Amino acid sequence: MGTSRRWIFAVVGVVAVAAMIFRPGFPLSVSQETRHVFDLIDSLDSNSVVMISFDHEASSLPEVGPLGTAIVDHCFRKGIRIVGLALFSEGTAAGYELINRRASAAGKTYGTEWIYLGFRPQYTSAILGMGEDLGEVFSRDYEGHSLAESPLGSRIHNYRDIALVISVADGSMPTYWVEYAQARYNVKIAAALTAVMVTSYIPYLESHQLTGIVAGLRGAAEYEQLLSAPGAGSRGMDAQSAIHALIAVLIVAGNIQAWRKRRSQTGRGTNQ
Amino acid sequence: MRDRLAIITATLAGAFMALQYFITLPIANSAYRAILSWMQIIAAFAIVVGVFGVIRLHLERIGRKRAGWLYSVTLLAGVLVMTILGFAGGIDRGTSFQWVFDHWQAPMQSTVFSLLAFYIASAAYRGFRARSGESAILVMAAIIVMLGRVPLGEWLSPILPNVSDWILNVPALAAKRAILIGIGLGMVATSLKVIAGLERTYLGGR
Amino acid sequence: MNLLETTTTALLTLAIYSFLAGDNPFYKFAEHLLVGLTIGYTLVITLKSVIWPQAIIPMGRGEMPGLVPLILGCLILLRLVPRWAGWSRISLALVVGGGAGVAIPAMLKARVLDQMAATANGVTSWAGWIILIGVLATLTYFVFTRAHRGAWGTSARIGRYFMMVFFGATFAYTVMSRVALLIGRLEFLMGDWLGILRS
Amino acid sequence: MSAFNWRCRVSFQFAIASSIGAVIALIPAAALADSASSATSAAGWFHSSRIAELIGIVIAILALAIAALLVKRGKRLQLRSLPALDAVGDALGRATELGTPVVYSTGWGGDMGRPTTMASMGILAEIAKRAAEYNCRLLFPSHDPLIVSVAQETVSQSALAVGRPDWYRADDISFVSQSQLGYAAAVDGMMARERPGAVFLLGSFEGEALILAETAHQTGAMTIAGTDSTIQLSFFLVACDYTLIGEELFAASGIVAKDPAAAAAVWSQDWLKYLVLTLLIVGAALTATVGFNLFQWTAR
Repeated sequence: MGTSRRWIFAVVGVVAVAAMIFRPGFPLSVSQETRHVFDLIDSLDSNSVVMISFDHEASSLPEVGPLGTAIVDHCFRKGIRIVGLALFSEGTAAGYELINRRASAAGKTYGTEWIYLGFRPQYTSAILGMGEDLGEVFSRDYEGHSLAESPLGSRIHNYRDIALVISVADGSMPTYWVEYAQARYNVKIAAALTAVMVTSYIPYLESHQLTGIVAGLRGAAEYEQLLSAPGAGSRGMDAQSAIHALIAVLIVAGNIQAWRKRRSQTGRGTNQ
Repeated sequence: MRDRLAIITATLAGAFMALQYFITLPIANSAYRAILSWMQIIAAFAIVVGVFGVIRLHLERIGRKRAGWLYSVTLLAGVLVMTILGFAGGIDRGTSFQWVFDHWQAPMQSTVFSLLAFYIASAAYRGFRARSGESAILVMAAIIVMLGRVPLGEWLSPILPNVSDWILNVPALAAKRAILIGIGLGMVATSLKVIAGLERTYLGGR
Repeated sequence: MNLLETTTTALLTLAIYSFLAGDNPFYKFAEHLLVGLTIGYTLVITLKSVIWPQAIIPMGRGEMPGLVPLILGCLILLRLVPRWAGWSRISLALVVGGGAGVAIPAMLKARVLDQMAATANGVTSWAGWIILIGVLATLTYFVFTRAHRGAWGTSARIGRYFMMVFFGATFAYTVMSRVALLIGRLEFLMGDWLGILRS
Repeated sequence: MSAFNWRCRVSFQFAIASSIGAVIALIPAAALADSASSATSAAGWFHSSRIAELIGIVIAILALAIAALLVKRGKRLQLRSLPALDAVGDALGRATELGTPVVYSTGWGGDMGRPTTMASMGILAEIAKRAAEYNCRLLFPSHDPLIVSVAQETVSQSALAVGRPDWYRADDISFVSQSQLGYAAAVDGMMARERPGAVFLLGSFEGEALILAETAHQTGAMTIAGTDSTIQLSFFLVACDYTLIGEELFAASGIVAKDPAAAAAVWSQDWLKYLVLTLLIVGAALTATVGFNLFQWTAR
């Protein structure tokens, strides 16, 4: 048992690595949900402001990071300003790094085209507080500048100045955005989720409390396809396809092996 | 006397926390929040007790030069590094505390998590045996959904994604709802036992 | 990130992966380091963001309610003294009882009533009827004081079939997120560290 | 012991009486609040939109109280057997024969405030008794020091109950790390080194579930699992030898305890299930025939 298990581990590793290097590139159809979020951002005026909240734990970054990256790229490409923040402490640094990296790639300047507010605990009061006076919740940004003195920071006072809030999340945080920010201040909320969370949020989408959902590595790959800029999502999708197929093959192989073993045992039984 | 006090505490706290759900008075809400924060503080003090216990255990291993005592040194070094960095340099952006978290702790955590991809493969090989009608259904559902959710499945058959969605949204949802209802009833019964003082394992007896 | 930084991270990553081949000194080192770091991390965060602002500061301001959590916290600290450890039961009782109290209405709503409402109201389509049958059958499986024989047994068996579909589907469904984690680590190892991935 | 029984009875009656009293006091208030302002969700001091939960709680309390009363009067119950529970003895016997310890985890997903953890403690108490009788070492690593405290109380009492107080070792029931994956890494390491004959994974689990289950199997342990986390159930079912599905975990806690109150709780759970079944059928029939929504009070 021990050796066959090690073989399986080795094959999983090799298949994943090979798929990421050689990129078989299975055609991917874009889901309606992803296209909807893409169109939503695409329809915003340049110069409008999108708020991106990183509401996830560090361990979910491989899955939600590519999603965040694709959305940030799209906003910057359209000339949309980004206000970043985090309501989960572990998302704080990751979110800042993510926007910073894409901003320097796109040649965007901090303070005028994007800012990062940082982290606030007690998410309910943070979400509600920003609806009244954003400057009261965050008087200084993540880099320590006063919000009133930054060109972008002085432009945003509450959700009226925000065209769309996107919660990049691996848990229940988008429900809080819906229940407090959307219900009370009527701001549009979209969610960028891990794949396992999707089913929990479909009801919110159907009731139009959530404006859009993109989810998982597949969502990122679809979004990258719409941007015609393949990245981590598309690369991951090939590995994803390959490993899913491998697991299906392993299930079948396991059954064949069990069946052969059973047959040889019953065979022995009749010989005795 | 001490244990009776504990049982009364559990009963009163439980009854109040359950009843405040129905009460709109601001005082009930602030008492609810206060008790929640007390629970959080108790858990925080317990962390101190827990950490103290871990340190004592590993110091003992080092002192007695038990097998693997060098690993205990590593563990204590880890505790010490984070504690010193956190209290001396702060925990905000750009501090060494954050650096160690970003470059050592978080990547190792993600790596442990990603072991799952390997374990899923070995569990799939071993556990999905179609011995009976029941397990055959299990295997079929797994294979269809697994392939239906990636581009490869779409390429194999265009109806696979739809079948996979149907499985998730109809029969799987039915079972999930029933399982949730069962768990909900189990939780309510267990909680009632606690509040009624019938369940007292946490006091070390029944 | 410079090369030295990525290399240490990469080596720690590989040390964890070495567990797949069996327990070994590299894994043991990484495991103990990880456990140590996480303990230190939790300790710092707990002291700085819970105990200090929620227990010590309110007491410093002389607020009476501040005294209660401090006393409850200190009762838990008594676990360090075996003779007085029993007093910690009062704090434990608050957590257990309070948790139970919070759970009763919350679980009744989210896990029982909401699920019932969605099931009964959903019978406006064929799918809704199938879901209703599935829920009823699966619930009969969970009855413990009645033997699974006759019609009841048939119903329970149908319930088990529904559950098998659910388990197979969830397993497959969750594979997606878990594989994404592996891909994330490989992105780091092959992209950031070795630089062999084309974008 | 009789003093303990007395206290138990008094506190039980006190609790039931006070809960029922408080709830009954609420009902007229609820009715008043409801009639005073029919549309608003929160009138007066009562959340009138939450009446369904209130009724549910009253029914659950009554069911538990009546079941407890009937059991006390000598009503015997035939509880369906659970293969996972029947296997506990084999698992402990196997570990004892091999001379290896057993590992017990309540999972990273729960804390002491979660009823699931409480239910797991009930099973732990029984497993600890048998382990003490067999003189089989029991390792209990946990992510939560409060769970450790409760488990220490539970296991030491179990050891005392079977007359083996010397068997209990406090250090074997220990806090590991609060971090989910730090905990998973450490328990993996523990299983790889101690090679337990049996591993019990009973409680609320999240992503660590399959990491622990597969490593346990890899080290040759017999695995008995049970959880209320719907996603992790599928992994346990595939990877473990025996799995308690959702509510079975709560029932198991009642079945192993062999005490009347616990049996009564299982019984009352069944009554509530019959009620749920009836309401579902009636509700669906009303929706399909006259379009009446029986559950309109629960929707908000």
